[in-house]
Order: sequence, then structure tokens, then C-alpha cells
Amino acid sequence: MEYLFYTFSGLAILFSLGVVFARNPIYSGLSLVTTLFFVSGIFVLLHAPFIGVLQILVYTGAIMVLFLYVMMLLNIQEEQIVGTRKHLMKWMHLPLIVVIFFIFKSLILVPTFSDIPVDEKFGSVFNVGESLLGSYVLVFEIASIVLLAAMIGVVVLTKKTQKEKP
Amino acid sequence: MIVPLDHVLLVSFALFLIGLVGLFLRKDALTIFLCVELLLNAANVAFVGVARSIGDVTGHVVVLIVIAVAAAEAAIGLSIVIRLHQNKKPLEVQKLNELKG
Amino acid sequence: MPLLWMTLLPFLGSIALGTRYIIAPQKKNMLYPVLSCLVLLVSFVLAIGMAFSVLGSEEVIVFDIGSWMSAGTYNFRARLYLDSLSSILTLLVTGIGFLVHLYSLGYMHEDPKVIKYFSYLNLFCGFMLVLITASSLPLLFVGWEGVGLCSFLLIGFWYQDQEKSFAGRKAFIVNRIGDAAFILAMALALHAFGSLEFSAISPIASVTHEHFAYHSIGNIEWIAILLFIGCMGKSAQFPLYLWLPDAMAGPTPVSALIHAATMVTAGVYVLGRCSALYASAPMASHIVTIVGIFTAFFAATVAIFQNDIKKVLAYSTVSQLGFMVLAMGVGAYAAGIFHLVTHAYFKGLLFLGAGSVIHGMHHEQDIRRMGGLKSRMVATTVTFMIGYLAIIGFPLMSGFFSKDHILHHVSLTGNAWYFIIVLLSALLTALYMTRLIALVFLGSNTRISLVKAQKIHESPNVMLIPLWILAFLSIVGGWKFFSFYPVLEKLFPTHAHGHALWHMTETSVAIISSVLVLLVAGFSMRYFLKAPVVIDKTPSSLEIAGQRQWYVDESLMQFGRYAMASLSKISNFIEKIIVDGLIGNIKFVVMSFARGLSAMVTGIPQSYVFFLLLGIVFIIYFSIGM
Amino acid sequence: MSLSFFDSNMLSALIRIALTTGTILGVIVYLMVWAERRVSAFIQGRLGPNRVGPLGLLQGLADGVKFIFKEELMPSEANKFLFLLAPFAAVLPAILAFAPVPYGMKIIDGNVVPAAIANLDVGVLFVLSVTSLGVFSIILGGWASNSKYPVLGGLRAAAQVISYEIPMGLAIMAVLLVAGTTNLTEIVQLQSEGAWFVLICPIGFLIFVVSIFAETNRLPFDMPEGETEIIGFHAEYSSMKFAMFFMAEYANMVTASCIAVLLFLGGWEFLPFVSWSKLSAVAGVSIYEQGFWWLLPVAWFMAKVSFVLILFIWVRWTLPRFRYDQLMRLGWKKLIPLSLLNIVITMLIVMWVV
Repeated sequence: MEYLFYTFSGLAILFSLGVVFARNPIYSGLSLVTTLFFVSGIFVLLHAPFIGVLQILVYTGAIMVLFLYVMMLLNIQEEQIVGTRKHLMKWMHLPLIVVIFFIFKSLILVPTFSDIPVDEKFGSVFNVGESLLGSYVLVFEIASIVLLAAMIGVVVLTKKTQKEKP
Repeated sequence: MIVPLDHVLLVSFALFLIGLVGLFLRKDALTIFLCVELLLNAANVAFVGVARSIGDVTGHVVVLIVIAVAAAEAAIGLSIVIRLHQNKKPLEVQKLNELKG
Repeated sequence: MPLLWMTLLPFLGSIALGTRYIIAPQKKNMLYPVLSCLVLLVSFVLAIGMAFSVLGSEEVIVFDIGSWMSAGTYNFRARLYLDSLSSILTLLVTGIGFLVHLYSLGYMHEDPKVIKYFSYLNLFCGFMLVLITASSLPLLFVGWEGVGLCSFLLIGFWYQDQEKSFAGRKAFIVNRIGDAAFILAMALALHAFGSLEFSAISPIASVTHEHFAYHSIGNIEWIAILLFIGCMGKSAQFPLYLWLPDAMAGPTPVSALIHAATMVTAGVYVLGRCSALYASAPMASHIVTIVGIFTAFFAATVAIFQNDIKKVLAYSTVSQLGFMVLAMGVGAYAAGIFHLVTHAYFKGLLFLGAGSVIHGMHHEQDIRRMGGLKSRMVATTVTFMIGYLAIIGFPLMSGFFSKDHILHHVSLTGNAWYFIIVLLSALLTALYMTRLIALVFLGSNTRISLVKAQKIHESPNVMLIPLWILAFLSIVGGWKFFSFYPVLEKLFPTHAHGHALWHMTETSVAIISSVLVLLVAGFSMRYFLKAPVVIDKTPSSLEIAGQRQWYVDESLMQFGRYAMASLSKISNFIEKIIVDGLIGNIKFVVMSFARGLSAMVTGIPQSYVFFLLLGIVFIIYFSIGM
Repeated sequence: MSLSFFDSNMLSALIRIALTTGTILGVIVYLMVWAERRVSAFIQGRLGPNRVGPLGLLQGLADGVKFIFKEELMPSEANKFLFLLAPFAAVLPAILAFAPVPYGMKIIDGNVVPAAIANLDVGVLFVLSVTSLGVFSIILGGWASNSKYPVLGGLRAAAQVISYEIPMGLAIMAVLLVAGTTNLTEIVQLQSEGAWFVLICPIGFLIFVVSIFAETNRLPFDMPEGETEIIGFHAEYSSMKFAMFFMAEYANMVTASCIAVLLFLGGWEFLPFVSWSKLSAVAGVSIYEQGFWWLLPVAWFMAKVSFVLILFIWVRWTLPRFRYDQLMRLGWKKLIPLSLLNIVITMLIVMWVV
């Protein structure tokens, strides 16, 4: 089954490159959607079915729809990645350093974790739900408040005030 | 499923890196949003990976919260973009720098 | 209980008069001043009553008011304490106080604010009694301050006049300097002896040398010196005598009571009260003697050139105080206190006499414009003459006895210079007093303007009665029966007798001094009566110097101004350079730092992400990298 | 059981996938098209297609052939790739949603083996999330044809689908509350012992049905097509691509009705309080174990699904089409509050009854 994981992650990385280098924002949006699909596949393979499904339901189903919706609504034209090299280089050198630094760090650090055999029910809805509403009920409530705030924010931002009404 | 953890972390880091590069590379606001979403996903992968290896469901709870917050952030971000568009402002990030020090 | 009532009554009197004055300041009503005189009379009677039981015997009357302050381990108990020394002084204060009250009934009759005047006077007597009957230094200090306050109020009584109010302030400030030293002395005493009761500090009755044995000599010396500086302020010794001549700005009865009889003697009383302390502090006593002698001689020289009748008497007071202080320094505590008593008599008499002269001459104070008053004011002249004889030390007068004792003790010290200077100042006293008598009373009255000549009138009886009583006391004060000297002698510790100077006995000293005095008096009388007194002739530089107290007053005031000016200059420097400089610059530092930071905010999200990334790297590095 | 079964034998998985998709796309969708035309004709008092083949059964085939030979039109300047992608994006989620749906059950040596492609533990959620993917096809379809009207049509339809997703989700939540599990087979088993969930929360069922009409853009909510008065998002599509959209719609309908049956109408159970196990006890033969008897519940399940499908068609030809703002108002102002209320009610019921 490991090959499945590697295919999923390979494709995910491939499509995420697509997100970054696609000329047309719509294309990058769609490639992000496919990346999300593969990421949810990774989740399922890592014993997190609930998260995987939720990823599709919430992330792909709602957020990406929103993104595409807005992109189409605003009818955004293609954007030339012009002068990427200059633009790129000016900012690029630092992330590169970070990259190299990180790779070494993670390779050195990670083996300290040990893989614990995990029972069948590990990532199921029941388990995650239990801990979500059990020890992390406060976090759950705060998340709901964040969403409420976002809703109010959106309403306030997009409501056409008197003077703007065409 | 015996996927060693450092491979999962490597994958998540690759995604994070690509998102980062995209962030610096792209100019218009929407694509930058997408790259941010990519970053968040990379983080989620890492969380799930570690949760799987230490057998603790907390990782999943965190991912849930991250998704919720991402949803809120996307909503707000997009409504700002719409507002910008309505006021005929350019969407390129470089041009939107009135908030200068 | 009588002790409490005696001290309390003047306070009650002053409060009664004070409220009456506040209620209706305009309405003048002579009933209240009479009331205050009665109050003083009652106190005097009480004082006499207690004196009978206390004088001469070891018996002591104590009245415990209550615990006043408790500071940590030590708590002060305010107690009134009457032994023979303080009973003598109470007699003096209440007696002369009553006489002055009686006198000012007449003197202050026309003054609109007479009720206020009498309430202040009562207050003064009250505080003086507290000072005298206090059993511990803090309570004494209460009296001390109260008396200082009242002197300020009374000197500056006619505060409308700028110069008079300045004199009041000057008196208060100079006293404050003395009080500061007094407080330090108290502090040191508390530290050294652990308690401020006189019985602990300097038990008069049983002086035992080992009492002071286990105290470090340094402590005792310093306490004595600091106490003496306090007394200098109050009893107008050399550097701090400035305020007394200016204090003449107050009404004359005030000068009589406060600046002759009672307040100025407070310092000498304290020296007397702490005599055991001074007995075992040779260096301090030495300083006291020197200051006393110098003050006596200096004041006497200045008095010769003064033209204002009250100024002459003021300087003579300073000089007589010098005598008392040097007596204390020399160790003749009994003689010092006795001179204090007799001085109260004749100096009170002289001041009240001068008061009635001024009253008669309608506020004319310049003796060069007076003369030949003997024909117009017979009673004043006679009493004044008695006072004059007493002060110059005419044989068998009270002044003669007290001055003679002092001279004798000075000679006992074996120091020739001391004896000569003291004798010389005694002679000078005779000189300026004769000049005063000659110019004011005996000479011809050509100098008085005709207009004023007719109006000269004798003072009313209410002013003359006190004069006659004081005159009688000045004569009788020294005699066996009346004198307090034997009582005092018994009270104070006998001083180790050095060999007498040129082995003179007491009587031989008396004879020499009185002969010299009479000679000087005679010659000066003849000189002053003959010499034409020209008012507007340009005074010789010597006279000017004399009048201006050899410029001591000006120089000291000048020094004060200079000290303040330089102090302010220093603080100004500090403020300008350090404070402004430093704080001013901090502003620039912060500004430049802020400008640097603001460059970071470029408005482009990417740059923010860049810094975000930087942060992540650092966090990772520090958390894991180490 | 879920994943292990999957990776145990890839072959059986493939067979099952082929079997189900084939039956759905081929048989059921085909019959649906036919049934649609017949029932609508019957409602309108006419016979409907009966010339081609017995009772017009082959009419669908004829239409299919017609579509294939139609000219492939492609609007100029249209975004080629997306234009082609849209129809597939429509069909894919429709079929994918059918994966966790169990249409029967067989007990092999003691443990329950649901007849489903993948007995997912998160079954219900999976269905929900996949149906929400349908929106992509609508948006892409509209936008790819590069002309104003389809774009607006697409966005309108997308808005409708999204806003009706919420009441559907909440209705399902109510059921989950009662069921306590998201595994579809377990839900059906629960209904076999107790009462069907439609009896426990009828309002939930009502809301669910209304919202699946909207989800599949069926009348009275068929704003996206709206042949008559408004241009839907697939105006530019023709022939095969249009057929794909059409097929996707019917596949969605089938899946939605299966879910409705599973969640509310007791799945393959016989009658509300009469379950097959009871019947098998009475009839002496255990239906689920022996031989092909387990196909009887499957057939019963199919009957129920067809009943719901007929309901679809029936409603389509009786109710007038909603205006867009009425439609949205119904969705947001009426259905969502109602579904929240429903959840509260079911919660109370669950607390008292269970």
C-alpha cells in the first residue's frame, strides 16, 4: 500500500507546482482542487478517514467552490509571470536557505518518533468526535466563534452601503 | 500501513516550500490566497502524519480547527477582494501598499 | 493640681480673648484686658503658694499630663515638674508678667487691637510656664517653640508697618536656627541616654560623676554644644543676637517682658537645668564662657553709640545675657541664675521706664531729641535712676550683688584675660547707662522742640505702680532676706575651686569693681552733661561703625543672601545641564530607532511573509538547533 | 472491515465497481429516461413513446444514437480543456457517491457483509462531500462556454446547489443524531430493529426530499436548465456532452433516492416494524444466510428506490417552476431554520425515547 501513498504525494506535489506556475488563476484554482483531493487521499491512508472526508466536504466542497466562484465572478484575466526571474531571485534566496536548513533538521530530528501500532477505530468519526467534544470542547467553541465572526465580517464587507447602491 | 514518518514530513515540507515559493512568485491577490491555502494543507499533512505515528487523535482535532480557520480566512479574504474589485482597485499586491510605514 | 492650673490658666485666658477678638475685632472693650491681668494674678498667687513648699527643700511637685507620643520602644510622657529652680523662674515669669500686663493696660489703651495684644501676651506667659515646668526636653521644646511664636506675633504686632513685620520674621528665623541645633541635641540625647527626661540627662540634685562615666565623652560634649547653640538663638548670644535689637519694633511692654525678663533668659535656664551635663563637659563650658564674654564686651561697645533709647537697652540686655552665659560657662550656675533674676528686675524696670518716657514724649525714641525730663516726669525719672544704679552695680543694689558674684567666680577661674574683659564690659555698662541718663533725664531740655515740650506729661498711675514695685525689687533683690542666692547655691553642684587670681577674696573683688564703676560713672556724667549734643553733625566713622554694630549685622545678612544666591546658581546648573541635557537627547534616540523600524513596513504582504519566515527560522533554530 | 476488505483483493473490488456503475449508468439511467417520458406523458394524459420497441423501451436507445451522431459544437474562444472537463466533472461525483451505498446484506459465516462497493465507516459524510463536488461541473460548464449568459446561469445554479446543500446536511445530521453512526449498513440495521427514521423525524425526511430535488436541479428547482424561459449553464453544449450532463443528472437522482431510502425508509427492510429477520424466523428460512435469498431484500430495496424516483418524475410534471428569488428565499429563510428546528426536536426525542 505504500506505493499508493507515494503516488498520491507525488501527484499532490505535481499539482501544487501547477497551482504556483499556472498562468491563469482558474487553472491554479483547479489544480489546487486536485491537490486537495490527493491530500485527502493521503489523510485516508494515514488512518484519518474522518479528516479526509471532511477535507473534501469542507475544503474542496466549500472553500474552493468559493474561490472559483469569485474568480469567475471577477473574470480575472491571465497574468503573465513576467520578470519572474528578477522578481523571483530577489526574494528567492532566503526560502532556499530555509529549505536546505529544514531538510537537514527534519532528517536529523524525525527518527526520534516511533510508529505505534494503531487500532482500527483510530481516525474514525467516533474517536475524533469524542476527543473534539471531550477534552477539546473549548477549542471547538472557539472555532465556531471564529466562523461566526468571519460570517459577520463578510456581511459587513460586502453589504452595499447606501451611497454605493448603483 | 507502515509509511515512515519522515517521508510524510518530507512531503508536507515539499508542499510548504512550493506554497512559499508561490507566495513570493505570484502577484495577484487570489493566487496568493491559493498559495496560503496550500501552506495550510502542508501543515495539515504534517499534523496527521505525526498524529498517526504517536497514535494521538489530537492531531486530527487540530486539523479540523485549521480547516475551520482557513474557511473563515478565505471568506474574509475573498470579500476583501470583491470590495477591491468593486472600487476598481488593481488586484496586484504590489500596487496595494497604501498601508506603508 | 495647682501646677496644672497655674500653667493652664494663661492659655485659657488667651483663648477666651482670642475668640472674643475674632467675634468682634472692631468693638474695643477694656473688660477683657483686665480679665487677662486677673488671670496672670491668679497664676502668680498659685506660683507663690507652690514656691513656699518647694523653695529650699528637696521636695518636688510633679503633675503627670499623660502619655504624649509612643515611638517604638520609647514613649514620651508629658509631665510638669517643679523644683526650686523652676519655681523661682515661675515666680519671676508670673510676677513680672502680671506687672507688664498692668503696665500695658495703660500703655496700649488707645491701640484698636488691644484685645488681640493681651491674648498674645497671655499665650506667651502660658508657653513660658510650660517651658519652665517641663520635665523633659520635648515638652520644654513645645514651650520653646510657643515662646518663639509669641515673640514673632508680638514683635510684628503692628504688622501694617513693613519694617516691623520684617523684624518679627527675622526674630523667628534666627530663633529657628537655634531650634535646629536644639532638635539635634535632643536627638543625640535620646540616642546617648535613651530618654529625654532631665532626671536622665542631667540630674541636678545628686550629681554623681559616675552617672556620666559610661557615656562616651564625645556624646556629652556634642549634646552640650548643640544645646548651647539652641540657647544662643533664644538668649541672643553673639552670632544669633541679630534679632534682639530689631525686636524693639514691638510695643515696649513686650520688650520689657519678653526681651528683658523672660524669653531671653530661657536659654540661660536651660543651661542651668543641664548644669550637671555642662559640669562634666569642660570643652563645651569653655566655649560657653568665651561666647558669653565676647557677647558681653561686644554688645557693651555697640550700646555706647546707639541713639534710640530702646536700642541702647536692647544692647545692654545682650551684654547682660553675655554676663549670665559666661557665668554659666565658668561654672557659677547659681550666680548666673541669680543675675538672671536681678537682671529681670532692673532691666524690666528700665524698659518700662523707657516705655513711659516714649509714652510721655509721644513716641519720640531718639535720645538726642530728649533732655531734662526730670522736671516733667518725676516718678519715671526716680524709678529710672534706681534701675540705672542697679544695672551699673552701685553698692548694695541688687545688680551689685549678682555682678559681684559673677566677677568673683571669673577670678576664681584663674584666667587673667577673662577677668579683665569682664570688668571692662561692666565699666562700659556703667558708661553707656550714664550717657543714657545724662542725655534723657538730667541735661537741659533745650533740644526738645517747643511743641513737644509742652505736651510732655507723666504716665498714668496704672503704669507707674509696676515701676515702683520693680524699683523696690531692684533695690531689695540682692539683700539677704529677699535674695534667692542661698537657695540657688544649695541647688547647684559646687565647682572645683581653682586658686583665685592674684588670690583675691570675694570682698576685695567687690570693692575694686564698685570703686572703678563709680569713677567711670562720675567722669562720664560730667562729660555728657557738658558736651553739646548736635543732632545733625556728621557722625565720625567710629560712631557710624558703632551704630551699625561694627557692620556685623549687615555682613551676616549679606552672607545669608550670598549663600542663597550661590545655592540657587548650583541647582540651576544641575537642572539645565543634567536634566535637560539627558532627557532632551533621549527624544532623539527614540526617534531614530523608530524611523529605522518603520522602514520595515513596506505595505507589500510578501515582505511581511519574509519576516514571518525569518521568525520561524529563528524559532526552529533556537528550539531544536541548540 | 472497510479498508482491509478493499486491499485484500483488488480484483473483487474492480468487479463490484464495474457491476454497480454498469447497472446504474446502463440499466437504471436508461429505464429512468424511459420512465420519465412515460410517466410524464401519463400525467399529461398521453401515452408517451410506445413505437420503438415494446412500450417504447428502446426509445432511449434511439435518443442515444441521435445524440452520438449530432455535430460536436465548440464555442469559439471557449476554454477547450475546461469545456471538455465539465461534463466528466458532472458524471464523476454522481457515480462516486454510489460507492458506500449498500443495497443489500449477506451474512457470511457470522459476520455481516454489506453488498456495497466499499463499506465506508464514514459513509454518509462521504456521500455528502461527493455530492457537494457536483457544483464544480456547473461552474466550469458555465464559465468554459465563454459567453455571458452561461456564466451567469452557471453561477446562479451553483448558488442554488450550495444553498440547498445546507438544509440537506442538517436533515442528515438529525438522522445521524438518532442513528449515532455514519456507517450506512449500521443505520439500516438500526432501522430494522426499531422504527424507520422517517417515523422518528418526518420533518427531516421532508426537508431532505425537497433539498435533493434542488441538489439535482430537478423541477421545481430546474433553474439551471430552464429550457423555456432562462438559459442554463449547458446552453452551449450539444450532443454527447449534453448527454453526459443529462446522464449525470439522472445518476445523481438515483444516488439521492438511494440515500433517502437508506436513511429514512429503512433501506432493504421489509416494513417498518417487520424486518426480514423476523420474516425469516416466520418463514423458517434465514434470508440473509442461505443461498440467493439475500437478493429478496435487495429487490425490495430496488422497489423502494424506484418508488422515490417515480416521486421525482411525478413532482416534476405537477409543480410549476420556482422563480429564482422565491427559490433562494425558500432555501435560506424557510428550509434552513426548519432543519435546525428539526435537529432540536430529534435531539429532544432522542433524549427521551432512546
